[in-house]
Amino acid sequence: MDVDWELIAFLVLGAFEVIGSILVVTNKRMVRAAFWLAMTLVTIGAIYLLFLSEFVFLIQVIVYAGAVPVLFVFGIMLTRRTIMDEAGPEGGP
Amino acid sequence: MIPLQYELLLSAMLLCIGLYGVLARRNGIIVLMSIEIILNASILNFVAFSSYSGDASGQVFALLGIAVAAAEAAVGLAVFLGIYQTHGTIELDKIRFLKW
Amino acid sequence: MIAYEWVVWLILLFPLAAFVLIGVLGRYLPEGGGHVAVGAMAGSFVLSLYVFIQVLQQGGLGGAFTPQTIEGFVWIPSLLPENSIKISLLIDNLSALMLVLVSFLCLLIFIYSLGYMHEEEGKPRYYAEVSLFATGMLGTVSADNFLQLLIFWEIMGLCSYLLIGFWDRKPEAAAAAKKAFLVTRIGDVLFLVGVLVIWNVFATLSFGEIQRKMASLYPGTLTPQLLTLIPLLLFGGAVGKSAQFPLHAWLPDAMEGPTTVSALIHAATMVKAGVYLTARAFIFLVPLSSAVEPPFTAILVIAAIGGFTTLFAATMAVVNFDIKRVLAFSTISQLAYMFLGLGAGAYIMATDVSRGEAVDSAGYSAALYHLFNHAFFKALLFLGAGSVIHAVNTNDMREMGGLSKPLPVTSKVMLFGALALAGIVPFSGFFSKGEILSVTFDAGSLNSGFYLLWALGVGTAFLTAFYTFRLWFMTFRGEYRGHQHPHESPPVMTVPLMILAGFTLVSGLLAYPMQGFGNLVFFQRPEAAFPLLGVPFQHLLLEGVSMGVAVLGLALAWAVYATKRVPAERFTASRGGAFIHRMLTKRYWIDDAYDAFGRTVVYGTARALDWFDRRVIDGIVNGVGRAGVVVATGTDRFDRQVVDGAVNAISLETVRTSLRLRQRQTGQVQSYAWVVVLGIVVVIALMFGLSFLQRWWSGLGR
Amino acid sequence: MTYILSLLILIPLVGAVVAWFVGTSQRLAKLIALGVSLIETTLATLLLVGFINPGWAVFFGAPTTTPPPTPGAYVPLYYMERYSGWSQFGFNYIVGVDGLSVPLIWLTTLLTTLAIVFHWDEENRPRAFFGLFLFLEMTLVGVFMSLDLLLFAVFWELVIIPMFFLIGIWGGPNRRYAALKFLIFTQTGFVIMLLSIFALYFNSAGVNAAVYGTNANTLDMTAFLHGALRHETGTLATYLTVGLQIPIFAAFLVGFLVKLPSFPFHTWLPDAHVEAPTGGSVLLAGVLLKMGGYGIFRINLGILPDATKNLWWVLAVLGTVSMVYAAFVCLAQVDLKRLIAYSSIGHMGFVLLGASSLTVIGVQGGIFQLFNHGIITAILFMLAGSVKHATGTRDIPELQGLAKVMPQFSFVLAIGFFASLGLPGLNSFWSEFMVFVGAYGSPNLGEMRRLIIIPLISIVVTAAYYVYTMQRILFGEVPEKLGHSHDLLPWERVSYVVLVALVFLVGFLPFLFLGMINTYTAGSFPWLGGL
Repeated sequence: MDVDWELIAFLVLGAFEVIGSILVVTNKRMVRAAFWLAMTLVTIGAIYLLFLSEFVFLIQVIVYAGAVPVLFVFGIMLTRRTIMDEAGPEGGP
Repeated sequence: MIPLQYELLLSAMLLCIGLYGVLARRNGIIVLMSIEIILNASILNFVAFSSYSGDASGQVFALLGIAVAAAEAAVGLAVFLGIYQTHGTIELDKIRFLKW
Repeated sequence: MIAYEWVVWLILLFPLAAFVLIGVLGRYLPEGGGHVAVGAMAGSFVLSLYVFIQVLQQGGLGGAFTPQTIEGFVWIPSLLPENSIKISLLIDNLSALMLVLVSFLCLLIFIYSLGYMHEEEGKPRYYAEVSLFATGMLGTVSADNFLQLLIFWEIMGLCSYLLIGFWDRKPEAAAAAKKAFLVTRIGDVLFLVGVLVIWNVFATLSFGEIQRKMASLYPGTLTPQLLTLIPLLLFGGAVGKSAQFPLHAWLPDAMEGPTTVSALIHAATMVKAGVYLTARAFIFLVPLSSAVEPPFTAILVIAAIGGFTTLFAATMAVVNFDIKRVLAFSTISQLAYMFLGLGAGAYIMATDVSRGEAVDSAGYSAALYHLFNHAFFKALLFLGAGSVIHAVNTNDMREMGGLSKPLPVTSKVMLFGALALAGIVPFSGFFSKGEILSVTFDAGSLNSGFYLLWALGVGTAFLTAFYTFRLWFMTFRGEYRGHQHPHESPPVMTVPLMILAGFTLVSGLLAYPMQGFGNLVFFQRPEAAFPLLGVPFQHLLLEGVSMGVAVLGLALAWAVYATKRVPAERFTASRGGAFIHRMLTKRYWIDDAYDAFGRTVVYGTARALDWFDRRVIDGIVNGVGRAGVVVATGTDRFDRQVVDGAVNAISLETVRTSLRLRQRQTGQVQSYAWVVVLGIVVVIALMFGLSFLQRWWSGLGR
Repeated sequence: MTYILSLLILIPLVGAVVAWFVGTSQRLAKLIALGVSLIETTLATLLLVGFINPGWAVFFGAPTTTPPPTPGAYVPLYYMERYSGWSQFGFNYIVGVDGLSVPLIWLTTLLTTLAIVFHWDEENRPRAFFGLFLFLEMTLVGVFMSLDLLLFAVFWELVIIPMFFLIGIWGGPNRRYAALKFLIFTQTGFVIMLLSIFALYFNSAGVNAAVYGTNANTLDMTAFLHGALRHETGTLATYLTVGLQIPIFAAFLVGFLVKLPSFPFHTWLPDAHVEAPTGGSVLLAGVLLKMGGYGIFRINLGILPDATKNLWWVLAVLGTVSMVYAAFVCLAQVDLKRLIAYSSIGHMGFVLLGASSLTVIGVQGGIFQLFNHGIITAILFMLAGSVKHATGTRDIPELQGLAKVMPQFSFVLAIGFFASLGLPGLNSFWSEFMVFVGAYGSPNLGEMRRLIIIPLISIVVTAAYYVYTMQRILFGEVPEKLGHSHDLLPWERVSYVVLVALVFLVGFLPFLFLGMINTYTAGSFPWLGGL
């Protein structure tokens, strides 16, 4: 039996992806959410690599994985007095 | 070769997760993050179809989408910063500008 | 050829310059610029004499002076140069003679005016206007074409109008001026039509050109009807200007102007322009080519109007008591003689031409001879009357009488004039009047209608002598009936009178040294108007008859007014006599009829049209406007209630609905996002559902 | 100085703005207005002189005989500026003058100056008053210059605006009614005329192609003028068909007849004149009416010759009726100004009659009548203003014996009246004479030419009402209340001197103006008949 490594890699990465994004939207702590977001973005970049689109992967890593989460962190930092606290009115974590 | 159905399934799942974030979370920044996820779902589609059809224009669109997403994130954050400075909060249920 | 032909222009320009100078600076000139006017006129006279002598020298007696045109500038340009209308002067025998005559009379009368007008206000105006008048008259007689003639003719009409109305405070003067202008204007319009017709037929207006083109255009472009029509239209102008029936009514009223004006314009010069024009119209009446049938109808009309008017006007002169009006009626009558002579002469000449015989221009010469003589003696009579009026301050002969003692010079010169007018040998009127009558009698052998006209002429000769001496006896004989202290006029007035009196004696005899007046006016062949000498016995007899009736008339006047042996009341007492007297005093009611016509028909039409304009046309306009307002009100109501109502209802309902919908608007982004998502779901569901349905349907169809 | 034409349009416009904004006092406003209008008149005079004799042309060079774009076609003396081809739909800025428009342009500038001088003592809102005069001048000059249909229409429409305000603000007691009537009449005429402009536009491609080689719709009047000219001389086979020309002709004619005005459309004129201030009347009668005549010659005869050959009788009948009708109505008038207004209607009838004759001399006479009537009627309306100013009334029955009290006034009045009734030796005689010659010699009439006697009636009646009026106004004893009426004011005298001098000048030397008119007529209408 010929093992389809590509498929396996895709399934693994897809799982990471789904779990990571669920964590993003459900996490009470925003900074963590931002980190999980960075993770999902890198993961999805890897999936692009599977689809033989290395240039898009590069851009994805540079723009998304690098810049956007940093941007979000700055956003969080500027809208919270304390960065690590989760002080949302949603009632804590 | 990864079957297209798998890829579409993944994309749909990401879309739904993002949609949940947009609709359910009240924190504006989280909403923005969810939007990023939705965008990534669609970009994934572009890339996948490009790969299957052997046409490079899907990748071009993907690049465009990335650029727009980045810009959109920046603008969105700026808007929330502005709102925060005027209203002291970015909780979406407290922001009622749209109510006339 | 005239040496120094620019001199001819100066004849016109002198009085024109005087007009401008007096018009602008008259107030600052001594005697209101009278001396300037006299000086200018003297210059014109000298130059006219110069031209006349040259014409005589070159033409010689009985020889031909080639008519010469002195070119001026173009008035109406045209792409074809020969169709342009130019101002240019024509010098031939007739115009040269007229220039001398006019400038001489103007000169004398201007000099006389210095005395007569001395105490008047508005002298600058007077002298400016008479100078302009002199320009007009000189221009008229020297015009080279009909249009130019018409222009100067109308300038004269304007001056006549202004001078009749010289005493602007007198309402009668204003009315008379208006009447004169309008009545002559009717004639002028006919003249204008004549000019239009000539232009369209001949493509030129110059006398010489017309004569040259005549034969080639007949009977194609120039139909016989047109050939009859053209001289009649021109004669229409002459009728107006020379106050012939039926346009005679203005001349007696024109006596409201100063007496000098009456003498100059309404006796000696302007009214003669009609005769002059008719003489110029001889190029149509007597075409000088046997190929052209002469317009005998037109000739007969001219002669008939002349013959009729002569008696018609003379009868009215008999009953008038205004010294100037008597003379005015007499002027009309004498002018009519001239037309009669022209008509009869033209008839004879035209017959000669159509028969191919030598042309006998006796009638033409005689008429112009009478014009020449009449200018002198009528000017003399008017100026004499002016002298009388100056002395007694009234026009009414009933307030005069016995004036020969205080006014010795005036009475003598008036006697000269009266004798000339009555036609007593050897005074000038005798020669020319007798000539006209004998020509008329001659024409009778060609058309028996002329015998009747001759009879009218003879009757007029009788009446002329009668009313002339009635005037003289009533004025200078008997007892003074007025209340003034009459005294003789100053020399500045009497000297011109004496000069004129000399001319009344001489001008008739002038024909002898010239071997006939025809040599002077020279139409085509020099047929002498050669009084009394070398003429057939029949002519002597005819002239004897005309003088005989004149003597009879004189005798009757002497009997009635000088000795009062036959009182006039005997005539007016009878019923028929009273009616005739009344009819004559009322001038055959013609003036009344004209007034009534003007008041009712013309002014009535004007009022009616004015009413029409205000009520009907403007009414329609305003009605349309009002209808517009009504429609506007209606649409306004419709707009407010129906259209606006609908609009308002819609908007009200919208507001109500939106108020309800507003509650659904939470203002929260996420609730909107929910709607968006739901919408997407619905769209997707529809798409899938529809495609499913379609597949299902096609599956069914298969 | 090839921009002379645009300059002539621009100067009064600038002057109007300056007078309006800078004229802080009455004195300043009128000085500015006078200065600007004097400059304008000087320029127009220089232009005119070049037309009278090309050798006398200074500054602008002699007028050319053939405009640049069309070789072959003979178009008389011409100045032209054209900026075309920049519009998608065929609108061009083309201004040009020739023997038809130059006299009218000169008349416009002259009368504007004199009207400003005449109103030297205007106290009521002088800034707006003098500004409007200059604005009016600009629009009038524009109308006479435009050689593009749309430009023509724009200026035509603009003319109404200042006139409306001049009547409506500075007018007499019934001014609102008069202004409104004026506006509605002319506006209606304009709208009907506009239909024709559209019709011409949508049928212009063929003409444009034939003349200028551009197969596109155009509003360029010169294309039509040349097209018509070449069509009539036989070098251009296809032009607007007769069936098309006739409705266009008719609609244009309505617009022009209202402006002229001719018989059934005339009732706005007396009201407008009676209410308008003197200067307004002067320009209204002196120049505005001429727009109608100008349009008839420029467009109806120039662009639509075939229709003119078919419909000449309309012009003839309306002209004749106007002349006779207006003459009679004048006889019944009491208000001096109303009388003069009606006399204008009659005199414009001559223009129609001349145009209808379709002879060179008749058309020339009609054009010349436009110019002459402009001068004379200006005098007459000024006189009406003077007499109102001096005695406080214009009613003829209340005036009497003015010859004694106001000798200068009486002198001018006599000259004006005699000129107006066509006394030979004064200017109007020439044009009337030429019109009659043309009408009588018209090849259309044939045997009917004897009908010429009908318009000739109007000459006698015209003489009658003028002489009758003079008898009533000038003669007689002076009534008590008129005893202290002052004679002409100094600035009024200036206006009269200029105009009276012009009456005599044109009367004695008509060829000064007839030369260019003749060149224009013979060159533009070679198809006319007659001598």
